[in-house]
Amino acid sequence: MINKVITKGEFEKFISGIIDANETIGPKQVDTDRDGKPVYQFRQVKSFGEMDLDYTITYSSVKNFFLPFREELSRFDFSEKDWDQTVEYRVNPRAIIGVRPCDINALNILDKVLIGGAYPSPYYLARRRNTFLVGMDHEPLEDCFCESLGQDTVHRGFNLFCEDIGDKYYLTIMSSKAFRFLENVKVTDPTKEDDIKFHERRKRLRDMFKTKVEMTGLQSVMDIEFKSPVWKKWGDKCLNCGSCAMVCPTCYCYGIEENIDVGLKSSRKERVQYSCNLVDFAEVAGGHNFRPLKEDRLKYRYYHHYRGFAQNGDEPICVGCNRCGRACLAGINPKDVINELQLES
Amino acid sequence: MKVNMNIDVHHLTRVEGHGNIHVVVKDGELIDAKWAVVETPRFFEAMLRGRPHELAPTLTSRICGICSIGHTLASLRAVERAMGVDIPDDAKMLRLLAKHGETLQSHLLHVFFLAAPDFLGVDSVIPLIESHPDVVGLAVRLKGLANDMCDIIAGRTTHPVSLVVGGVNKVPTKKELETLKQRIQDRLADVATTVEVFKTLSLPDFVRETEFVSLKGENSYPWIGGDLVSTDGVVKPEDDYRAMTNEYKVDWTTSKFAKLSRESFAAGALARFNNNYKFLCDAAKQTAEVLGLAPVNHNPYMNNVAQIIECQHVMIESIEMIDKLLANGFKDIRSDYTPKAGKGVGAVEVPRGILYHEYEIDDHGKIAKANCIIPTTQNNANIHYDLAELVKQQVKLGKSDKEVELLCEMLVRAYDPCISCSVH
Amino acid sequence: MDYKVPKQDINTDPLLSKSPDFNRKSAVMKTDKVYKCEIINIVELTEFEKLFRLKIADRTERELFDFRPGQFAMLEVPGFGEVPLSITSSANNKEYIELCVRKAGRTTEVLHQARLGTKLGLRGPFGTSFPMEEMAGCNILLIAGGLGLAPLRAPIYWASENRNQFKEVHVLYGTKEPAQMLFTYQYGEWEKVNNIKLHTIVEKGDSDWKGRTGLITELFDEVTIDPQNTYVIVCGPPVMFKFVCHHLNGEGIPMNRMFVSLERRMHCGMGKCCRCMVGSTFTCVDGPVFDYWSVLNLKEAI
Amino acid sequence: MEYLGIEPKKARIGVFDFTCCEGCELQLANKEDSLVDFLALVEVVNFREVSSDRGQDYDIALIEGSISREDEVERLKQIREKAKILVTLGTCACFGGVNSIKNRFDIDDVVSEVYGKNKVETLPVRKVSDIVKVDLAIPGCPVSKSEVERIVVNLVTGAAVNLPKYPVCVECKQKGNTCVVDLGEICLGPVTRAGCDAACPTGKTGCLGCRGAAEDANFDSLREILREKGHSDEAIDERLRFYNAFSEELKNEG
Ligand SMILES: Cc1cc2nc3c(=O)[nH]c(=O)nc-3n(C[C@H](O)[C@H](O)[C@H](O)COP(=O)(O)OP(=O)(O)OC[C@H]3O[C@@H](n4cnc5c(N)ncnc54)[C@H](O)[C@@H]3O)c2cc1C
Ligand code: SF4
Ligand code: SF4
Ligand code: SF4
Repeated sequence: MINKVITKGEFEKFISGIIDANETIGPKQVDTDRDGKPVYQFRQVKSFGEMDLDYTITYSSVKNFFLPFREELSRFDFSEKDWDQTVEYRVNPRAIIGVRPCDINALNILDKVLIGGAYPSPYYLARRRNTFLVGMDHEPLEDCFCESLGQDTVHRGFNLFCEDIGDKYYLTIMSSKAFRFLENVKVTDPTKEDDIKFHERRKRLRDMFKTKVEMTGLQSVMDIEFKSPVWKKWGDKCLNCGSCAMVCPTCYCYGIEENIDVGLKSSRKERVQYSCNLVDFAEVAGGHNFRPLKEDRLKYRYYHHYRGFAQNGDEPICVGCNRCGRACLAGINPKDVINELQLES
Repeated sequence: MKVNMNIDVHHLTRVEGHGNIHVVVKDGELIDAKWAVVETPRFFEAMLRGRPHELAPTLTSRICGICSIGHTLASLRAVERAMGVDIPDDAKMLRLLAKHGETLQSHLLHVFFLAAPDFLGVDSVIPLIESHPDVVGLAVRLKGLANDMCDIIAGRTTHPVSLVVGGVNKVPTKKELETLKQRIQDRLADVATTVEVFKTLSLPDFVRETEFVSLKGENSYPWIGGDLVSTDGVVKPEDDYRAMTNEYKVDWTTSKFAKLSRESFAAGALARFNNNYKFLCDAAKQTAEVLGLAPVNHNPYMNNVAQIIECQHVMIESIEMIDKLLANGFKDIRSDYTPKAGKGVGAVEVPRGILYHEYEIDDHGKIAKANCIIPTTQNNANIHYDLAELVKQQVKLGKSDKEVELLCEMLVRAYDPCISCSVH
Repeated sequence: MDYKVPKQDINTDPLLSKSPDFNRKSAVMKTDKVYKCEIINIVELTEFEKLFRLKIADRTERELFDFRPGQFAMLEVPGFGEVPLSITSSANNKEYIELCVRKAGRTTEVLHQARLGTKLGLRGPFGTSFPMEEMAGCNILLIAGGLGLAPLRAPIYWASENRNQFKEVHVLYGTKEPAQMLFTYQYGEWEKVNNIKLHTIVEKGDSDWKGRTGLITELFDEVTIDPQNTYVIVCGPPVMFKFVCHHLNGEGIPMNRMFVSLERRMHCGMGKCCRCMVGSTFTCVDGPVFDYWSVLNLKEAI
Repeated sequence: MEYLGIEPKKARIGVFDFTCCEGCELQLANKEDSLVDFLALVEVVNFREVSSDRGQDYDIALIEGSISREDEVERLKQIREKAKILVTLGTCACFGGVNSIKNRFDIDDVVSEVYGKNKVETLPVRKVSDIVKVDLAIPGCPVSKSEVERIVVNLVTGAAVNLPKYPVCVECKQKGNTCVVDLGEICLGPVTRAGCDAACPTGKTGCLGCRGAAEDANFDSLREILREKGHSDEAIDERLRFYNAFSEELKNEG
């Protein structure tokens, strides 16, 4: 890890250079909401100006550039009495600019799940390794609670991280590639003053958090409160629409679909993003559903998120971005559900 | 030799909806020639009563699967005129673009998939896939473009989703528009090939003088709203559409008939061409010349040719509009309004002729009364009288009943009737 | 532009320390690449179940496919889907593997139409297995309901092939009707050649049925259990093993000597898709074989 | 498919339209890039809209439209007798569709509103399954060509056909849309079966539920949410009843 400082003007030139040479994805205003406030999404950008690096939060997370909603895992080409399988997981290199700490932490969690374990996913790995990630800090929103989960700062899983210290960015360079990219760019070593500004900025951001979620002992609380009436209360409201999982940066559960092409000469096996909230997630042949009730399914998502599953070392996988809470029409959000559970116990 | 004929085409194929042709010739004399629509009526006007005005376009688009964008636009115009809603210019242009997409897609469907098999002597387009792969390929490409055009602008080709009261809901991206423009430009070559193909075909030579009714162009070839005009010199404002159509009921068909200065009149591509030739772009005028069409033409089979000319015209006009839209960068696409009571008419040139919607809206913004007049309804009488004249002429020429039957079918198809529409 | 940033090349950045080598042969099934195999025999066991014998085409791959009783494989029917199936042949057999398939849905229905010589894809083996070595010197009680006999066939082979390592071996097997009994043609061999005691029962007999009728738990009166010296494997519908395990627990068999094989929906077999989660446990990598104590600890397991 | 010993049999298809706009059958000629392959899969033996050829021996009958006249009932029954598989194509055939709005009025009044004193024969609108057994339902107003393609491929190759059980929101989120409920509209996406690729919300218009109810859909919760956002029950019901696609579910609603 090496720290440098770059002026904002110089930074723009640097990023423009990246955009020129690579497919680049950045935060972009795509719409306005009912109150006239901008709605942001990560989209491909062709120039620095198209991005809005001061964005509040993107509606969906950056996850889908690593785990696309629909992704071909392999294809079969049929010949007369036989078939051939092709598995392709190479992707073109690209850059993603302006990713917030919580979102990078979410990628780090996905790394554990999808690259760790006995069966690493080459599809995810290829995308992850070929993405040049430029992170950036920001002022938390009213309902962000990443701080409660310790996910408001990030220490790894990116190439370059920028912290705003006025007219300059305080850079954390995390990879040799980032270092090499910066070779012809005017960057300086941080001065004493820069360091002070850096610490002030961090402190200021930390003090801004308004939403607190009580995480103490949550794992055992979740186990004990498996039959709590809290689940029924929220389950009755839940639409089981999967919106939360689709926008969440860490929800990765999926399904496999196999379809024959219209010409009947080939077929595709695809991974499709799913959600444990959806009605048939745990349904088996013959129609038996292991989670028949809305509350079962809702509970399951919370269980996965806050109790954690073996694959990621039983840690919570939520990063506290509250995208799910914002997307949920029924007003179900982690803060209320968890704080209520904590009260129960 | 005295000719006897008994032609009974029950459910004419390759048209939208259910219609029958019935011809009786006895001893060389025409006894009976009928065009009867037997589609099941659906009572849209009745269903509209009590519906919130914002759902009227969604509901009426289901009158017809082919010209659903046309119905949506006529309905929107009626609602907007009833409540005095002005829509932004960019929205107008986007709506017209969607309209052009539909015109293109409908005309192509008719020319290639429904009418062409007749000219090439086959039952349907399916055998053409093998016998005329290049023609089918071209048709499929052009139709793909038309569909995508509707999808991009209106959200969906059949039953659009982003055309709403006050304007449009969604703007295409710059990139989408740029690609679309490029694709239209590329496909113009296919239109040229189509013209080449049509040059070699000979359309039946049949003339029955009639009156042609369409919207009246002011500065450009007319599509949405404005005065109404006929080749017999009648001009009326949009709101007087009833005086232009004079609907009446006949007892052998579920669809109504219409008339103006004569026993019948025609609407559609040929009518628009006859009334508004001067507003066509130069390239389209040239095509008209190449294909031997000049105003005022009274051969109903030439409707197919007029359709090809219109395809070319709308493609070129679309390119111009996309340029304008790109330059404007569309800021304003939807106006706010407060629902209020009122009455309004919307007249729109859909592929088969003028479509009228008229609504009365109550204080709660609900439809109190509705009336829709569909182009095919306006054309029914003309088809009916054409059939009689056609049979008379062909019997004189000594044609066999098989030949006459085919010519009759082709005649009806030439109007591209949209029958389920006509009994909405 | 003032600055030229080099175009990135593929896979050069050591951003992630761990980089598995997917080109190694042994890692093949860690991606979605399948072993190609051929159907070399089909036995119609019942109206709904068929036994497929599959031979992996490539020799090296065949040798690599090394499984233990209780493990499962993902069988790919190109174009239609992939299904988890317990391997039902002997773990000792390096020539071919056998899978017993019930016609249950989209993929399995198509699979039932397959003929000799059909090429399919195989991934695996996956999951945990029964601790056969640990059972040496003890009695084994294998209890199956319906299709549950399929996963038990591999341990039965194991017990037969190493018969002198074990004391008494009992198979308790129950189905709804006699026509649903699987592998009937092997019963004689099991009893006579391998000295395995087979006890069967059906819920509803027919005119030809001479055996017992009733629920599987009734078969317990036929065996005397030495709780300190017995291992149990149970496979069948959840309701069944709930009763069976409860009963045996009462008999004093330690929970960590009773094993069950769980069935859940599975899409990947690799602990990723989460379809097979029970509580916070993956059926595919932490299971499908669990001891009874673990099952009791899994929320919503039964 | 030969590798499996399955010989894909061309589907002998008859397309029959009843009371409807014929927009669904029009979709069959859509999706230009795969049209030629699609037509190779099927043998169209009866399809009045695009062909003059009228065969009678079809295996699969695609039924479009709802039933609103006595002669239609008879025709439908005859088709059922001939067809091995009867498929309802589109919302009208599956649920009655917009035509069902007619049933809210008095029939005589409806006729006189449109036809004055003339008599026109008509019955209350019914869905196909009210009259004959339906083997497979493909909802949508209009149907989605990709879904039709997938289903036809499945029919031809003998694989089971499944429609998504989850609601439209899943696809809507995947499209990256801004939720139109958040924008102040009524959207039935949360209770409607997915499969349309969220066509309406992607066009920034609320879903009207043309594909019918998603499995175990939470109508009560959606109603509560919409009420809280200031929509009247009347406006919500107007939409829930638009296609008649929730008639069963609404019956059970408390
Ligand atoms: C560890 C394990 C071992 C199994 N062993 C056998 C066996 O030896 N013999 C046998 O006949 N069956 C076995 N099954 C069940 C078998 O996998 C299902 O019957 C089969 O997946 C049904 O697939 P389908 O495509 O025909 O049905 P569909 O319902 O159309 O399947 C759709 C999808 O659901 C999944 N699925 C459906 N039902 C089940 C189920 N009950 N369990 C898990 N996934 C399901 C499939 O993976 C498939 O992708 C086993 C299941 C598991 C988990
Ligand atoms: S707050 Fe919600 S969306 Fe964000 S990581 Fe946690 S569960 Fe996912
Ligand atoms: S717009 Fe409709 S379908 Fe989309 S997320 Fe919102 S409620 Fe769901
Ligand atoms: S969004 Fe709703 S109304 Fe629109 S097509 Fe889909 S299901 Fe039908």
